[in-house]
Amino acid sequence: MPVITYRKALNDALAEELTRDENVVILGEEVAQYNGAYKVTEGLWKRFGDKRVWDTPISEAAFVGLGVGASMMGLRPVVELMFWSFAFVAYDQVVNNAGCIRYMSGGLINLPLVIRGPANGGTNVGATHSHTPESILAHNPGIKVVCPATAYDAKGLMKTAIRDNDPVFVMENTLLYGETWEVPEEEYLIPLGVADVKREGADISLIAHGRATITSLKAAELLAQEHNIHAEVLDLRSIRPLDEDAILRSVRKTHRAVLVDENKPFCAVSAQIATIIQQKAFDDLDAPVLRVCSLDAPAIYSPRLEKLQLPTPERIVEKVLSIA
Amino acid sequence: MPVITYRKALNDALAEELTRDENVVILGEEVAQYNGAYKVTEGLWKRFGDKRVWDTPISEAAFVGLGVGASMMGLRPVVELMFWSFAFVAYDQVVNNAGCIRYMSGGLINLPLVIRGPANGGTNVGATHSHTPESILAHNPGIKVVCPATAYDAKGLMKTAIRDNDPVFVMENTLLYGETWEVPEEEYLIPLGVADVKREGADISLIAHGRATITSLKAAELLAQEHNIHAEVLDLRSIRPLDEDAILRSVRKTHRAVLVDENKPFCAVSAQIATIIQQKAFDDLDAPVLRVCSLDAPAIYSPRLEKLQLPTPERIVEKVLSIA
Amino acid sequence: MEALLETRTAADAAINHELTSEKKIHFLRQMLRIRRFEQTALKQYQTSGQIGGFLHLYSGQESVAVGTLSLCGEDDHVVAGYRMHGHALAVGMSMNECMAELFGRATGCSKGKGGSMHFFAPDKNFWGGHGIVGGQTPLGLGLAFGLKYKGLKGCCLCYLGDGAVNQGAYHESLNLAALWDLPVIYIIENNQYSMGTSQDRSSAFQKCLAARAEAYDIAWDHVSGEDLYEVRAKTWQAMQRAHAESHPTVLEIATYRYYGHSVSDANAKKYRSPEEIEKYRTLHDPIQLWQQRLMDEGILTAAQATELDNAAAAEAEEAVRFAKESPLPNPADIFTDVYSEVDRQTPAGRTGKFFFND
Amino acid sequence: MEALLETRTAADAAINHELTSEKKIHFLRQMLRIRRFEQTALKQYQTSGQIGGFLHLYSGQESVAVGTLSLCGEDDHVVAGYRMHGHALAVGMSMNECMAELFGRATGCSKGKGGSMHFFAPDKNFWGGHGIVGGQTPLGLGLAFGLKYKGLKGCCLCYLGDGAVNQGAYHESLNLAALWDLPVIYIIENNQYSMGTSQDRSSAFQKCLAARAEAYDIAWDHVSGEDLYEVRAKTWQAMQRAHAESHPTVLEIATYRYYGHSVSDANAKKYRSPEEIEKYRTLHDPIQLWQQRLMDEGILTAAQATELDNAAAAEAEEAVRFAKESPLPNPADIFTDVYSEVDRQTPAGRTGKFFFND
Ligand SMILES: Cc1ncc(C[n+]2csc(CCOP(=O)(O)OP(=O)(O)O)c2C)c(N)n1
Ligand SMILES: Cc1ncc(C[n+]2csc(CCOP(=O)(O)OP(=O)(O)O)c2C)c(N)n1
Ligand SMILES: [Mg+2]
Ligand SMILES: [Mg+2]
Repeated sequence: MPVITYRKALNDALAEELTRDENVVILGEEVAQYNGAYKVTEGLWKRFGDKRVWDTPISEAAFVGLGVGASMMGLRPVVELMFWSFAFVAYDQVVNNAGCIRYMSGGLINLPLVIRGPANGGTNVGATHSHTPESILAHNPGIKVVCPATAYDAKGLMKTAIRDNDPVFVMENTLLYGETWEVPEEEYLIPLGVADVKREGADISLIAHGRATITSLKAAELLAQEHNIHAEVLDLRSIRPLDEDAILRSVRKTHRAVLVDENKPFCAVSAQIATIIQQKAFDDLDAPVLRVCSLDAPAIYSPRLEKLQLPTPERIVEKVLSIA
Repeated sequence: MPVITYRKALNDALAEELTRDENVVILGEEVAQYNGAYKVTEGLWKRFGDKRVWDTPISEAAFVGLGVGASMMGLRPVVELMFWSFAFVAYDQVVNNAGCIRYMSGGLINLPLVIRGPANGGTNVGATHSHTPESILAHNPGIKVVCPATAYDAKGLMKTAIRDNDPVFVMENTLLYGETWEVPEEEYLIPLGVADVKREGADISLIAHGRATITSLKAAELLAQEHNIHAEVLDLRSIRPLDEDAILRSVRKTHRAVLVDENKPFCAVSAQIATIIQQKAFDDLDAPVLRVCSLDAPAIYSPRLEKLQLPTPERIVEKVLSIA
Repeated sequence: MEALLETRTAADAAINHELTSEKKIHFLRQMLRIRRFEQTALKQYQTSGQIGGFLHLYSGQESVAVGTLSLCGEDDHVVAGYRMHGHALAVGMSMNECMAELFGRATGCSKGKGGSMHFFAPDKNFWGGHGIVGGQTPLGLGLAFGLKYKGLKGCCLCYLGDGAVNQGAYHESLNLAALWDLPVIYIIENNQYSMGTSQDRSSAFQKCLAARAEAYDIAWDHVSGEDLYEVRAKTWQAMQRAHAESHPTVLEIATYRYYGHSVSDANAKKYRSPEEIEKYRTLHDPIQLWQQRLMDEGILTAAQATELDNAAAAEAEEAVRFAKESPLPNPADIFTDVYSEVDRQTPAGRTGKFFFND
Repeated sequence: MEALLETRTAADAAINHELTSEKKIHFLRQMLRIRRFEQTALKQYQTSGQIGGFLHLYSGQESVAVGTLSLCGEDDHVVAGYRMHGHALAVGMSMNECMAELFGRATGCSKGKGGSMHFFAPDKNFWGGHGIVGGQTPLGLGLAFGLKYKGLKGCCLCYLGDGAVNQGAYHESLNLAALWDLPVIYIIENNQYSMGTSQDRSSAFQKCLAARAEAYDIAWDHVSGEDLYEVRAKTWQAMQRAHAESHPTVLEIATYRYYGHSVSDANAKKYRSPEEIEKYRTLHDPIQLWQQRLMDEGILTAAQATELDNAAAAEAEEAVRFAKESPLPNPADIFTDVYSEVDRQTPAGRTGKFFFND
């Protein structure tokens, strides 16, 4: 199987969907002539032209809202936010217009819209550029959120997101763009709402999403080699819809869970998962559900410190050992 | 003790602090000449004049940011959002400028800013006007959030918020503005981060904030009268800082908890509380922590239906009976 | 760019010249229907206890919606703010579905989920009804973008208030409209107040609010809302520019609202003097003026006018009856219309958990 | 309002006329210090592996920060975007604290918490350093509001880029500045590009970006960044208007950046031709031009100029040494500077739980 980067997987997904459906249109800052700030849209403007790939001014509220309006007209806009953090200058458009219009119209309107871009800390760009808004966005019924952790997932989820008839927010990760994974040449789709066991294990469940999955896999390796603890790593992939069955299945098998989450802890995705587990697998649990989140402060700039602020394999191991 | 409305309590708090400290200044849409859309600022413009009470254009990003900038200069702005929902057009100013500047400056800057306004559903104004953003805002380290449930708490918390040297977001409730409680004439302050046992009980803990506290009290009454179950009602009052000790104290006493929360459930405040309880009082729990949240859809307009969408005493009772 | 050249007199403009008497009378009928619909809704709000939330009345502004929307063809689209009962009726929505919406009924245009601020009729190219001030302005861009993308010769009429012009999203939209040559027409309905704040206390400007368009090199015009002919003539110029050249325009239409900001506006007669309101009601009412004009033109009698008005009132009463007899949504309906895939129970809508109460 | 009247020649303007030779040479020194600081930082970015994130270089734009900020008195305040190393040094921050910040050290101006985009020095009236495009523009309003509230005769200089003008917050700020007569001066540093997008592809306008101010009845001017005298003369006019009349102004200063948008701008020589960059570097460099001017005025020799440059380079090298020898923040420092009350361990800072990892 070819081994390609996460970036290339996304690029392929966009190219395939642009080819398949003439209603797909790409919008965002620097996505066309510049090839994308992080090169996810590389070559698309050259290949698909001015009509399909649009460079916008630095006006997120206007161009996100434009995407929502265009989706009402039957287009399938894929709007890039150079960083998901910049959603905050377009938050009304994102939450109210993308998230509520279908409901307020009594279902008369579909909004087949994708908003995508990186949503991660760890690149030393400071607090305002390092938000991980999957929790606060998935908070809103009407919105779908996915956080692919690998190139394979990124491609399959992006293609599904573009074909979905609801607004889907795809949270990518700049630290993963250059990482490589096997990705088949044949077309495939990954449904939203299906988690993926990235490593099987019987002793404890590590439940994560996005890059925290990769960190969890490293921790699982350490646990196996150094502590003979066999951790299962469950990658949520999709935050909303959520694969609750997979979560419960894993916990009912292992009886212990540590949730790994690059969100800040208060009301994080992992808080929602912990709540579900303790509610629905109460009698299966041999220990409290614990969490490893980003350290609870705005993202620090200092490169060596920011490394420590995100979940590390070491912190995961330590947390696991405290209950296993 | 005088019995006054929640609205009047807030109004008194503002008037007292305007009198006490000449750096306190009030800004917002219709707060001055119109006396406030919900009359919380009634009479203040007349009494304190143009310099202290300012009507703004409908430019939330500009006037919230103005408040942040003015707080850098040592003023203590109290910015009204006519609805907290409108924070979404100023979200960058609220989260990044109010929430992150202190950190990014390495502590060189204090931001003694209050943002206040109603943050509730239940008034049939539709999905975009009915957000309860306490969870998504308290998600951010650097921000403080309080949700007073009574006139007494509203006054004491507001006065403390204005004197606090960090940004404090006060979430009020239009459904409570006209409700009355006893409020002493003497000056008092309520510290942030201290929960309040609004009703004692030994059988189960109902943990809530804002108007959900009032609903919980009604449910506790029903439980006592109809089911001989004695519920303790703990009002968080402050979401961040959070009175974790009070939560654990109550649960360690009752061994059961139902969390009542007008938030939509996904990553709600109650998800954070449930996570804490199961983690820190794991062995004290005789049953899973359950939640009663708003029904998980955008706020419906239809008046009779929206009543059902918020937590009701009946839904709380039912949930309690399922584990007690 | 200069203000648009005015046709010598608005009534002579080709777009008005070609109007049949029936058409002209129809405009009167539409304005009366809007007025009666709202008066009836107001009474119901105050007496029935079955309408909740806000009710932003359009009374006094009817010529704007009826005049501008009378020009729309198959590929012209519309999006508005929360004061849009007039636009909804003018695009052809029925009083029944609108009144039922106010009553929160399942037969409402939005199944009782949207309320007064959120009427929608995509089948009539009407995309709402939006409660967040200025939030609809980027949607207008998107509708215009969609038209251009599909190669259709239409435009989008996007309405906003004189207070809404100070929202950032509107300004971002103007720049993008100009930069990409999108066929969107922003129509500022300047009723002089945003809630209790007069235009002078909310906006800094030189000539008028529409003239801010010059900052983006966008054409603009100032229009009297008193004269339906002028509304049509000047709007048509903008629409032609959009259809033929795909250029945006900003129109400012001077108008007035008779009632408070919303029904619960306790200060409605404080920030404006009762005399001011009375002056507009008696001397500047667009319906009366149009009615008089049609009588002057000899195509309408007083009796006919009364008949139209009575019919409008009866239609509104009938709509109340329809609404009251209509069922409420079921509690289970709270969870429909959230996700399209779930509603249609597609495989995507059956995979994973979407709702989190249990 | 008309563009401001120009003083006959900028050098003759009173504010320049009164300058001592020492002052003029000091401006050169400041510009050279900025240039050398950044060249050194760039080299360290590329070689030391100890600087992370973005590094937005100001090279080519030095005359803007140095010229405008040379006019500030005790009650004039400053807030800027993320491309603000020049402003930081011009207000008097030391190279050491700035370089240490880039290296993420505890001795950095923001203790290593802010990085390249977030330098602060409130003691020097410098309020950052802000990474969100346009996000600083309402802060500028607030600083000006604070000044006016306190009755101080100061103003706020608020800097932004040619791309930032299309953010909604900026437009909202202009309206409010005009409406409330706030002494804020928005300075658009027009370097012709926002990342890889030329001004023509990002903004629609008539005369120039600053002229959009007319929409709000705000005075504006267009300034050549090549001429420090002109920068000072025209900025001083705006500052006088702010000080004396509490009126806002929008200034647009034409300038150019030599490097890419940030260090990692792979396309820096694609969206602009190498010839264009070369032309600006050789014919329009504000430092060279100022140096030549001082030599023409007979107050500077080539040897002196070299000496200043060498001193600047040495200072920058010394700052690198300082930074590298400085300690990193401790892991526990991640949790300080979040809440003022917690840092000071006041009763408020000791009540309740603030952090939620455990
Ligand atoms: C972003 C936002 N801020 C505030 C409000 C509250 N609000 C609703 S209407 C209104 C006044 C708008 O005035 P204008 O634009 O002139 O329209 P009009 O009501 O006169 O039709 C305000 C402040 C809102 N809905 N959205
Ligand atoms: C709201 C927001 N959108 C996008 C960005 C990413 N971004 C940072 S700088 C920049 C270009 C800004 O150009 P300009 O305003 O001309 O300033 P210059 O870089 O030329 O100094 C962009 C798009 C951001 N930081 N914030
Ligand atoms: Mg108005
Ligand atoms: Mg630029």
